[in-house]
Amino acid sequence: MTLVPLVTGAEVAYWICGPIMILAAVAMVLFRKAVYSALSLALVMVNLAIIYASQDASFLFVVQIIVYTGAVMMLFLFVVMLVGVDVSESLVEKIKGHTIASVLAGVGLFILLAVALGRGLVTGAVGVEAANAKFGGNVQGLAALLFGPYVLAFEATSALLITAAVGAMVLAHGERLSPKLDQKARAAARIEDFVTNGVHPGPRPNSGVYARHNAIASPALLPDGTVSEESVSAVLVRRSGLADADSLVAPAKAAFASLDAVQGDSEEDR
Amino acid sequence: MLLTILALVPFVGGLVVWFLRGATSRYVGIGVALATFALSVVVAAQHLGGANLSEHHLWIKAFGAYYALGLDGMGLLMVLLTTVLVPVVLLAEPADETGRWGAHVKVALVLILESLSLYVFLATDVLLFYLFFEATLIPMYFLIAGWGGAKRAKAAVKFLLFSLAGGLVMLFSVIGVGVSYASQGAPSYLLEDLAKLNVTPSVEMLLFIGFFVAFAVKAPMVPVHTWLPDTAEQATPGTSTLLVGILDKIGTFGMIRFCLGLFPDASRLATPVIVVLALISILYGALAAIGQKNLLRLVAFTSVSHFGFMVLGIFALTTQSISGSIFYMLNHGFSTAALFLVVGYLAKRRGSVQISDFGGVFGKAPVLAGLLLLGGLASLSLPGMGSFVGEFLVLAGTWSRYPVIAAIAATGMVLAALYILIMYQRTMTGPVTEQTEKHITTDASWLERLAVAPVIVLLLLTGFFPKPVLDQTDQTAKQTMTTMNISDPVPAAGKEGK
Amino acid sequence: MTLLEGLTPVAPTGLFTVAWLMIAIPLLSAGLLLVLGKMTNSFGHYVATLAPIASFAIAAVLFADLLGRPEAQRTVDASLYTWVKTGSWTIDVGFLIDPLSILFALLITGVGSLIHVYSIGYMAHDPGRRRFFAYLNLFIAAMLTLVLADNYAVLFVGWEGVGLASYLLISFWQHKPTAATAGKKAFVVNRVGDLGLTMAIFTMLAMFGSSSFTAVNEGAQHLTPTWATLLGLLLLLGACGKSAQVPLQSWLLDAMEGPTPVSALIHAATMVTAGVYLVVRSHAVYAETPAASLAVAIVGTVTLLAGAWIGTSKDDIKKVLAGSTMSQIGYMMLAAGIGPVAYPFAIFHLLTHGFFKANMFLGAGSVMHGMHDDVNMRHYGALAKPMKITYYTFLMGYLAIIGTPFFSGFYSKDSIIEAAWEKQPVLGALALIAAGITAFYMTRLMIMTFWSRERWQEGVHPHESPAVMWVPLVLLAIPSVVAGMVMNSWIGGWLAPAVGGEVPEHASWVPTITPVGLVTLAVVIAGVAVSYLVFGRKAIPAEVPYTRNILTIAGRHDLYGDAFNEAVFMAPGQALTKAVVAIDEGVVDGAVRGSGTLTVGLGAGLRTLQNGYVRSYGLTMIVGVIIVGLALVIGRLV
Amino acid sequence: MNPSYYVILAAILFTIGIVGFLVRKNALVVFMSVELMLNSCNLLFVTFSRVWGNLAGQAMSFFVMVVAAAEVVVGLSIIVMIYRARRSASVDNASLLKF
Repeated sequence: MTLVPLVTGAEVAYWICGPIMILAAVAMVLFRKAVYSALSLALVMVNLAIIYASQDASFLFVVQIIVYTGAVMMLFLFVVMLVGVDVSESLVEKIKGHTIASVLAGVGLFILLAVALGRGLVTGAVGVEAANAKFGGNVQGLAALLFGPYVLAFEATSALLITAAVGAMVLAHGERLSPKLDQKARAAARIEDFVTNGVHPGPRPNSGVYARHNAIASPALLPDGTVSEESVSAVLVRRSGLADADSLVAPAKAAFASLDAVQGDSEEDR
Repeated sequence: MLLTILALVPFVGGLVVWFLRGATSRYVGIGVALATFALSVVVAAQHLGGANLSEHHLWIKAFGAYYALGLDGMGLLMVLLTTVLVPVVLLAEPADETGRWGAHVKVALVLILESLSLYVFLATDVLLFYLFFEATLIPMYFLIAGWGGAKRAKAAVKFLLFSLAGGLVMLFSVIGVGVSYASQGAPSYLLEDLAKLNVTPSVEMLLFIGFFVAFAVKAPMVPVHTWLPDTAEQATPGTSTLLVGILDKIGTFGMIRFCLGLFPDASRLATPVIVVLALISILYGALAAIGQKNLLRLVAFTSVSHFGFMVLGIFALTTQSISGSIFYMLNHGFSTAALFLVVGYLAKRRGSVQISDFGGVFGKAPVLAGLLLLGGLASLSLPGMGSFVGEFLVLAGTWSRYPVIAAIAATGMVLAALYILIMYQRTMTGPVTEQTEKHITTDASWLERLAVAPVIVLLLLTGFFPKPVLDQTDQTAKQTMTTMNISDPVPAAGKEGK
Repeated sequence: MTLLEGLTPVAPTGLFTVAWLMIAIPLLSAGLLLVLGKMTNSFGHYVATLAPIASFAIAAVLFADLLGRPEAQRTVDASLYTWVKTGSWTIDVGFLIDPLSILFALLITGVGSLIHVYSIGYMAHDPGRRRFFAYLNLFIAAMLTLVLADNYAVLFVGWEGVGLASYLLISFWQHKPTAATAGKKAFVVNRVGDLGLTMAIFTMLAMFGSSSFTAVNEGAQHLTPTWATLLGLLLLLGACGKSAQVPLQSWLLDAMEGPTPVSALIHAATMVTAGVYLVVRSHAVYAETPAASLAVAIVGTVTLLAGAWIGTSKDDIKKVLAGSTMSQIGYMMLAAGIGPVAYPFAIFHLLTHGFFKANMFLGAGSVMHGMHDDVNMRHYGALAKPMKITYYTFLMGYLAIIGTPFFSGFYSKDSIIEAAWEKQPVLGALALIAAGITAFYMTRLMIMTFWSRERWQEGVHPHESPAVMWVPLVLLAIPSVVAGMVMNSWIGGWLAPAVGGEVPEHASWVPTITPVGLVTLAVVIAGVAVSYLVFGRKAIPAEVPYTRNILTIAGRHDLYGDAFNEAVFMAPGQALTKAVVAIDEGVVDGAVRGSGTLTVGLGAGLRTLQNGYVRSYGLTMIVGVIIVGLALVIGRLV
Repeated sequence: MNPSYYVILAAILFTIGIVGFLVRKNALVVFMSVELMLNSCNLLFVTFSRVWGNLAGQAMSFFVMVVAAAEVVVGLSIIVMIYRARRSASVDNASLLKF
């Protein structure tokens, strides 16, 4: 089978895809939201695939799109969804001068790479046509390599993938950090708390029930007539203070008083 | 083979003890230590009978390192010192369950330490020596860190850092020696080969300094002595006994065997400096001992002073002084053991080693007081005690070469009387104090007496009949003098004079 | 030279081969008593008393043997075994039995036996009696080693051994802080002296390659004058320490804290005279060095005056006797310093002094026994009546020490004064004056103790001591009286070969009347008279009277010897000690800790780089990559 | 086409990846930056494969992809786990690895 170039003219591909890749990569770094970053990266990868193709690496072109862009990047997106799409980063830099230093380091590294790689460069390229042709195509050529000299490494990667899959399952599987407390244990803990801290082991008193009020914000009265603060949720107390028990009782008292008065009258009548 | 067996018996015993528990571990440990002692007596008998016990196997070909063991007079004495002190220490110290690890671990560590020390004294290959020289630090570190005072962990680290720093400097020299020798022919680390080493004076001096620094840290010389008081204060008295009695001897042992044996010219050049350093050690250690408030620290400082004497004797470079030094090494092991162990007995009762916490102990425990006095008298080199013969020969030998130095060093004898007797007076004599009445309720038990007895008996025996020991020390001393190509000063006004 | 003839030792025969038993028996007894402990509580003191008696028996037999020998064969060297052999040095444990050492052995074992017997009574109620006897035996063994040794190294073993025994016995009642301190002081001061002796031995080993008396005697004449003088001075330092001579005198007075038998045996009769023995033994060295000899004589004279001076002002009976001991030993040292002529006199006085001073010390012990252990003479008085035997025996000692004609001290002391007068007139004159002072303070002691009126404290009922105590007193009083007469005609000739002296011409029990002798007698009588005039005619105050007399004040303070030591040695020594401890903790260990702190600080600084942010670590890594890459690139470029 | 263009492009992408890795705090974006760097390396492999006419470079590139896939799987599950535990995906929050 003869190789059909998917893109004609590597230069066209380079000059179109190259700038897009750089822009997309920069965008990936700069986007605040992870989703956008992921999509930018996907863009970079697709463009990279095109450049692979332009360099006669048709197998990698396919793999790059299917595996990388298709699988890996989708995994990223899933995780982004899991972790929270709208989680945006804090803009405050905690490490002093870190951004500037990072950028400087990046520039330094770029210069270093440029110099180092530049010195080792050759101007011309042999091209892989001959190599591809040797076994009858790019895929066949790679296959000959993978199942020939690199077969051990290839097998090792299979083990690696299995391990990774198992590892991912194990890691993602949520596990209790502590054993579940049963009723017995809870009761014991409550008594323990009572013994050591003197906390009342039983349930708290209910809220008060008055003639006109039975809301949970109304405090209960203890037998001696004092207010039981326990009976009202601490949150409610903090928000609006303890309701005045006297005012709550007042209507009932007034009613009793009027009843007494009525009864008194009738006794007098008798 | 006998030497290897001797050195390995305690090691194997230590490993076995590691897996035992309770009282059994202690009994087995003491049994192993006694068996080792018996074996060492056999070794001594064979050696004195003229048998050549040395062993020789190639170990690392590329370096020329050998598994080579051998005995000479000094080595034999050090081996015996080790095999005597270990059972004594095991006997004297009760099973200590208050430590970080179980009591059986301590016994095991002591036995392993014994094995490694024996290797140090037996090795006739410099690399092998260095290996065990450093290896002894491991059990010793854990012995210090595991049992004793509250700040023992700190003390253990200090000990380790000092020793490692010294050992590191020595490593440079060990490598240097090997490399220099290899550049002259087939590589070898054998002592007998290295003695033929031929290097420029400046290189020799550097190599010498490397060895000397390590040994000076070991045999605590001022100013690299500060680890010893701290360690002795925190470690248990038994551990201190092993540390000062055996491990520190490696320092002086090494000076004779390696510094003088391998670098005669450099040693000669360095003599004035080292003699003065030794002198400083003697006086400084003694003065510091007088001023101590803690019994264990005091004993440690007396050792600094005594090691000063030993180093002085070694570098005075006369047969008598070197011989005396070796003799002193042996007896110092016994005398410090007596002191440390008795202080340990006291500490066990009183729960403190501050001098001010005692007073009038004699009234409650005369035997304990008597034992402390005996140890003290050995420490101040009373004639009749072995330590006297050592100190006397060191000073007499030094006098024949450097009268002024010897005269100054001799004042250490007066200071020794002061630090021992002041300590004895403050702790043992006077009216029985309230604290003493409360805590010192029992006198020395039979077991305690039994543990110290061999040490005292040996001190007296070597004091009255030192000749058999001196024959051994003389052998090494004469050999050293031959290697150094140096001869004793001739009596100026003897019969030969005119 | 006749000097050396006597010192060619002959091989031991017969009993001489077991001469070492003299030492071994008491040593063994001491060891048994100490090791067996409480088991021997009931009978230990008898065993211990038998030990010196056995040694005395051996010594007596040997002495008799020597007496029967011709002069040239009286020096027997019984070598036991090789003690130290290293390099070219060989030191044997050997015993030299010669006219000098046998006399010492007799004195030590004889007086020692009596004092053991006395102690049975004196220490009867002491809970530590067994220990006391063990120490006494130890002392006897050490002292015999000292005098019988045939070389200086073994002598030194005995020398330090008696120091140890002295230490143990002075601080025997260790529960008394004063006793413990006194013991320690004695040991330390003695050690200073020992320093001299050890250095002398070092010198001998370096110079002669041996420390045996024979080698030293032979080699001494080859010494350069400087070394000879140095050797002489070093030996003198040793002698000063043991014999409590100025400037190392301060321990002796404090040593009276020990039980009285100890004071009698060790601090009067035997150990303190070891210094004299040492000087006399080293006669060959001193023969080479007039300077060192003169130093010995001067030290002796200064001490004899100082001791007498102290004796005049003390109220403690034992301290008066101690001062007197110092003074008498001063006489011996003076004699030893004069030279060969006076060596026999030094030994002669040593022996007589051993008798009468032991007698008086035991007498003082007997008095104390009767006075509830009170030592203050101001609380005594009129004891002649209740304690008759003690009084009469003490009187014999008194008459002997002041030099009453025909008593023992008369012969020995007068000989010394005469010899000094002849050779060193100035020192002789001073010695003569001191004889007067001796008479003065001893008369004062007699007046305050036995005569005058009673000033007893309440509840004290003086009584005579039991027979076990007074029998030794009587046995010691006899030689105090007659020893002089017996030995005067004989000792010079007997000792001459051993000490290198010349046989004196006038040698008879009848004292030769010389001008100096007469003057001495006059001075003594004057001393007694003055003492009587001062103390005898009016009542003795029971309290220490106030005085402006500078001499008395100085005497009461031991001539400020302790103050001097305190100011010159102790205070700077303590300051030095403190400084060393401070330096050790601050500077030396401080430097160590400082380097530790520095490392920790450096680490603390560097660890802020470990801020926990992965990005930061990443940056560090990238920078590292850049650096490595740069290095590679530059490497390629270059 | 001259291979050096591709090399420069790869270097630029790598540098952007580095900077992104260093400055971003969101663990996911950091991870993406790492992927970017891997990709830039792959580009170099492919380029040099063409330069030398040898398919081994492309094979390496393939291996890199496999490893990257494995790494992404494990890495992302770790991120998920951290997010579960801490409710945050910021790398700055996981800053316990310090003194």
